[in-house]
Amino acid sequence: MEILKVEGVNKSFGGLKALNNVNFSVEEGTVQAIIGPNGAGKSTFLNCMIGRLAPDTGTVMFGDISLTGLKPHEINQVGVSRVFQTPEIFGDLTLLENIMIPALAKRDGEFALHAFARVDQDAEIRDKATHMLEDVGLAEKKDTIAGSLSRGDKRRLELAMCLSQDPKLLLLDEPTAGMSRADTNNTIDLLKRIGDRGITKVVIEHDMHVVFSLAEKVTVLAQGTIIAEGKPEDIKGDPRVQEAYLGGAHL
Amino acid sequence: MDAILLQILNGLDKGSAYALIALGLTLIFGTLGVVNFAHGALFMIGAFCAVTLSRILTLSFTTIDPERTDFLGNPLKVETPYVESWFGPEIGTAIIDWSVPLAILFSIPIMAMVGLVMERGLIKYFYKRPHADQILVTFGLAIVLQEIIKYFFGANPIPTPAPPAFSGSFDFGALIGFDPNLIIYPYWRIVYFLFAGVIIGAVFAFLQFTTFGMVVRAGMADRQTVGLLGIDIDKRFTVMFAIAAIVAGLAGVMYAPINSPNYHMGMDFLVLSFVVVVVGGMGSLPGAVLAGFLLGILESFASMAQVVALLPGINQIIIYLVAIIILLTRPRGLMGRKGVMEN
Amino acid sequence: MFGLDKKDTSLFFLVVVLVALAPFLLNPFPENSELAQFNAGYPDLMQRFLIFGIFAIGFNILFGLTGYLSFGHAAFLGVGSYAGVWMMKLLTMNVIPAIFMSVVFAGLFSLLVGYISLRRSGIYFSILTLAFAQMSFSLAYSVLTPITAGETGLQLALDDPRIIGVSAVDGSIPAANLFGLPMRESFELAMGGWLFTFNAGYYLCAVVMLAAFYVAIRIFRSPFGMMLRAVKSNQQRMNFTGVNSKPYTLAAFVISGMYAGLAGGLMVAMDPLAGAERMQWTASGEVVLMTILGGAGTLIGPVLGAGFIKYFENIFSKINDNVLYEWFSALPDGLADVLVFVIHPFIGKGWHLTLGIMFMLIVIFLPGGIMEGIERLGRLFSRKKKSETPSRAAPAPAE
Amino acid sequence: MTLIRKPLSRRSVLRAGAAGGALLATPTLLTSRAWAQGYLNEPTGSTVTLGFNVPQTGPYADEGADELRAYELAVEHLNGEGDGGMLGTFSSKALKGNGILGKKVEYVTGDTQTKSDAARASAKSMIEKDGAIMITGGSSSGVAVAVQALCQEAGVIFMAGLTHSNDTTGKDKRANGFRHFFNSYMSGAALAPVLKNAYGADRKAYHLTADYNWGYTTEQAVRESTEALGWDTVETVKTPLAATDFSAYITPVLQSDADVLVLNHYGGNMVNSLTNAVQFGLRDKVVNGKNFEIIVPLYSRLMAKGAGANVKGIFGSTNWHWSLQDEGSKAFVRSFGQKYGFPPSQAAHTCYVQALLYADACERAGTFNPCGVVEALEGFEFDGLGNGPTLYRAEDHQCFKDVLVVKGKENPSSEFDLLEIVEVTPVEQVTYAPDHPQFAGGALGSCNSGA
Repeated sequence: MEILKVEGVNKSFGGLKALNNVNFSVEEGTVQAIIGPNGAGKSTFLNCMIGRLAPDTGTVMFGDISLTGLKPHEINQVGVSRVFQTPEIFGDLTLLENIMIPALAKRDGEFALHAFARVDQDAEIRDKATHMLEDVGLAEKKDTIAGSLSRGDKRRLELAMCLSQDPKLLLLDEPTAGMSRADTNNTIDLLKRIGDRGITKVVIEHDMHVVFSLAEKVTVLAQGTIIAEGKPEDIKGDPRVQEAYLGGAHL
Repeated sequence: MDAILLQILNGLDKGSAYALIALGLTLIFGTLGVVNFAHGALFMIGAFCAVTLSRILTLSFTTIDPERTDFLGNPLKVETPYVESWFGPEIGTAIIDWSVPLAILFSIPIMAMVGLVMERGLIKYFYKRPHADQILVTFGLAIVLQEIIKYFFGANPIPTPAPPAFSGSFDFGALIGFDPNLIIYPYWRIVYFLFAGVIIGAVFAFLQFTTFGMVVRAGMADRQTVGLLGIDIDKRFTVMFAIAAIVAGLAGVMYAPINSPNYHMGMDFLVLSFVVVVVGGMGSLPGAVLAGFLLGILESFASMAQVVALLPGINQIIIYLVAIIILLTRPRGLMGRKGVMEN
Repeated sequence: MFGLDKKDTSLFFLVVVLVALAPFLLNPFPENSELAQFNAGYPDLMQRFLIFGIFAIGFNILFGLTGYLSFGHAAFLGVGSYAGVWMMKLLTMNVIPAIFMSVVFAGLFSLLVGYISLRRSGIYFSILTLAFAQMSFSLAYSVLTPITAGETGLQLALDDPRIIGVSAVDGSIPAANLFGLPMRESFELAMGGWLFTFNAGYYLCAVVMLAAFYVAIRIFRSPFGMMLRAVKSNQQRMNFTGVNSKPYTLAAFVISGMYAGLAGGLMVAMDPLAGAERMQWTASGEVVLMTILGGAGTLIGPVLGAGFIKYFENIFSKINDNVLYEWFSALPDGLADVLVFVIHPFIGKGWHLTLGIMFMLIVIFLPGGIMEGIERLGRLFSRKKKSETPSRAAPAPAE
Repeated sequence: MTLIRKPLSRRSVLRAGAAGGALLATPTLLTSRAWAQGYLNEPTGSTVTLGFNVPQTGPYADEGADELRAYELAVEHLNGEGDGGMLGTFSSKALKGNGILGKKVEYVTGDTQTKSDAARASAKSMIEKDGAIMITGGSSSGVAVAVQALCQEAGVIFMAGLTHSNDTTGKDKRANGFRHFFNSYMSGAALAPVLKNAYGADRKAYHLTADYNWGYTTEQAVRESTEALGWDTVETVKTPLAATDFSAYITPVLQSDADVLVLNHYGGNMVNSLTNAVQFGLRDKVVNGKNFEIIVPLYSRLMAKGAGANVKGIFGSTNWHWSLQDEGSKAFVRSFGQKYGFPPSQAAHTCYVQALLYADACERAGTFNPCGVVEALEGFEFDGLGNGPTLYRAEDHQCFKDVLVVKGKENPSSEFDLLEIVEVTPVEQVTYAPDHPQFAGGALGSCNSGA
């Protein structure tokens, strides 16, 4: 079953056509990657999917819900979570709190005036958050202020935040950007492990090592148009892709 | 028609003061990232430069006039300014009369010093601190500066007239092609407006055409990158702070003949100039100037009896009302950039 | 206890004890000693400590938790005051309806202002709130004079209707009371050279303030409070986490507006007059200063900040040269003159100068406000606990 | 240990020194019932404390400083120090220079900040903390009305300082409050005939009015009394309190057919509006064949000083001026001038007089009890305090006396010699009925002694 279906999306900035009639779909339970050279429109595409940008034309359907026109928090509430290129976490809060917030948002919805409950006595949320931290290997740092983490840990924290919401679809924007090789491999392992939970994932990536380690299907975007789509090994040999990358080192 | 034109003139005049203060305020914010609540105090110190110079020029020696008596019946003490005895009464009086224009020269080094001391001694330690801390410390400084002035000059306004040649008014309308006697306007206010234009022009030219200005502008746009280029941006920013202080000071000096300076005049202007800066868009120099004149003119129009009759109290709130409308329709003010001070 | 954890319970009890014993604690000097000048244990000032404490606690719920810096909160205090006085004019001198309506009106007004102002953030939000407050002040001072009595302030009159009370008692306006207990009523306790005053109004303020403080602790420790801190930390992440931050900030805004209204209502319950200056930007600025000075985001800091500023305003402004000469009467004349000359600029009419200097010193040396000073002192005295708490960023989110 | 219920006067007992020890030595439990005749802050020691509540910060700080000087002088004279000032010329001879009722006068000072809240806080601290039996001072009507109401509620006497709005002894009058200063109505009544003589009966007046209570009553008073003599009021415009630049209000005056501008402004507002009006050449203007004139209904010396040369030739009214040549004024100017080196302002004068009048009333009543003092002051007629024969009217606690019409001096001989007296308007001309429409509403109520 297709969990995400994008049809005929166009987006222009002034005279510049960033997305040109993009059609795209994701099967439930799969890991799909979007690759493309710099400026291909990957981030614009992602932003159109999650409501940060409104496409000029076209539809984005999540199951039978149209995502176009929804606000970011509404899109999240229907089950789409997102990991950013630079980790977006709550830098002033502890790791535990960082996870409790998305967990609360999942349970209580977009707004709940629980001004008299004790957050530290909410066993359900606390346990969930603790488990999640254990899953990503940050349990012993649960009372640390998140802003002081290393970049790799921040990324893992952000991933844990998204996972605590049990999303139906997880969008990852260059999850290993700027990471060392060791951290990258850790992250790949982590993402693979999440695969066991059956969460559908869309990964935007630059690093082909990551793409080929994770993805079951790869979509290649160049100059706002999808130029190729298929299994990783097929894409590897596709001359159009190689041309688009102009001798990209990873291929 | 002439009524409208007069109010435009009034607005330009009021706007000149707003624009000059807002210009310095936004310059400091744009370059140093500091919210300076002491900027109004700089304006006030400028005005008191004029007062101080006229006090210096009227330093007097005392002689006893046995013919006349004072209010207690004692022989009257007559004070004669030294300049009058040195240069003769006529030239001496003329020098005293021209104390405000002379104070322009007098104030530049003083304001530069005040600015440098402020930036090096206090503000620079607050670059990395939250805006709330900056507000608190500069507000404290503003109180201290204002109380020091009050200690020496008292709370009462001090008349500081313009030179006789520029006091009184003239037929400005006739000068620009209107019927005679329609638009009578005070000399000094025209002077103030022109002066503000020159200062604003000079600041823009400086930023536009000098390499120094280019670096500062680049720094305003992206401080980190400029820092990475190996340019010592801090030193330049210190100079910019001094320049902002001079601009505020000159605005104050020239304002002294329009309204007698008092120690709290800075606070009176502070809130308004913040509104001006924000309406113009934080960190935008042209925005600050534009908003200054715009709000000045709107304020003048709202003061007209016909307008007040229609909307009672509008003259009290016009600036704030306009600020609300502009901020709701243009999220970052008239010419603001994205991402400046939104968190 | 009371649904608070151990640490909060002890903090709350500490505050209860301090507030209950304030008439003793604030009057440490015997009446006939020269230092009696520094005593603050008289009803009006003690009431003011608590009332502005409530104001600052409420302001801190908005500013300390969400980071939204409102420059117009005095307007809500003013609206609350006007509502309170009108209740006393129209209904009864019992303070309960007055306080209740103060909170209601301030809440409604803050809902309106908050709904509009929260469309923007950062300094644009600050200026919007400032603009609303200044408009309220200007109009209250001038064209709204029929409702607000403008310059002279809204006060009670002998011919007010007071439909469920009485207009006048023996040719006087009846006193504000709580079911018959006048707010002015005081007991005084003389012990040796000391004199302690226990005022009914003060203890009403105390009860209300403790309740307000308790609610604030609960909010700080609630999921709602955590969400507010998250808004301050990263609003973007908040939205992509499925949280609609606008109702959260609006709720915080209205709650803090209601706290301001509560403070305004108590103010008129203690002293039935509402002046327009209460709404001026300087009054809004004052609560900002109280909060930052005490320690934004801390539970008790804003109360300390409020006490600090009110103490200066009421105690330092009353010291005059005469008092100075009395202090130094034991010293030789020449030396006394010199001392008076040196101190003179800082006291009496110079109290603003002292306050300004204190602002600067505190913010320069104690970036976390008075609370940081207390923390440092605490750390100095108990080194053993050092390892326990990793130091948090300057404006620490809680405690 | 002593437990006492209000009304109290513990402070003065403890202040007196030994008493504290005595109380400690004899632990008795006392309640207020023991004080059957008691009233709030009854002085039981050898001293009595007065509260001087004046603006020490804000725009009126200099005026407040002058008031404070006058109070200090009054305390000296009451305690028998110095040259006695107006004690010697005062028609009542009850005061003997030995304090009040034999108790030495002490005082506390506070800062009103010219804000009603701050003024009340300061007054309350004087009453509650320092045991002040009387509060006096202030430099604006907002503060006077607010503090007067507070003193009524608390049960002490309030002797108003500089307050000129009709409301202080009109709709906001209180039994415990007294005003020596004149008011808007009196300014209008005194000015109108002088203006008619100087400028003629056929004039068109344009009013600029400060947009708050005092401005309203002054505009009304001047308008009604000038219109009664034939003037037209062409326009009245309200200006915001916060205004600093009045150009936008002055230019429409230039374009109207008015030939007189009335500036119902005080303090900084007046300094700026007058300065602006002169800048715009209003004084040089000729309208309807007449010279354009400017009028400032309420003058003060500090304002005249702030406006500098702009005040020359401009009419206004004041409560008192140091150049008056009666014995009382001369005595006051002499002792003030010798102590401080310059002549007193009208604010200083009214405050000094109020302090003396209060002390005298206590002496005559034989008690500090506010109700006794109120009785002694109501309907009290006196002379020798600088304004000629004066009546403290019982109906509204307003003093009725001559009013001075003054004019900015053309050739001042010193920085204090800025105004010259044009006419002393006799008291009959400025007297009005207690129920005059400009003073309608409100009631004195009955005196409150805080018991």
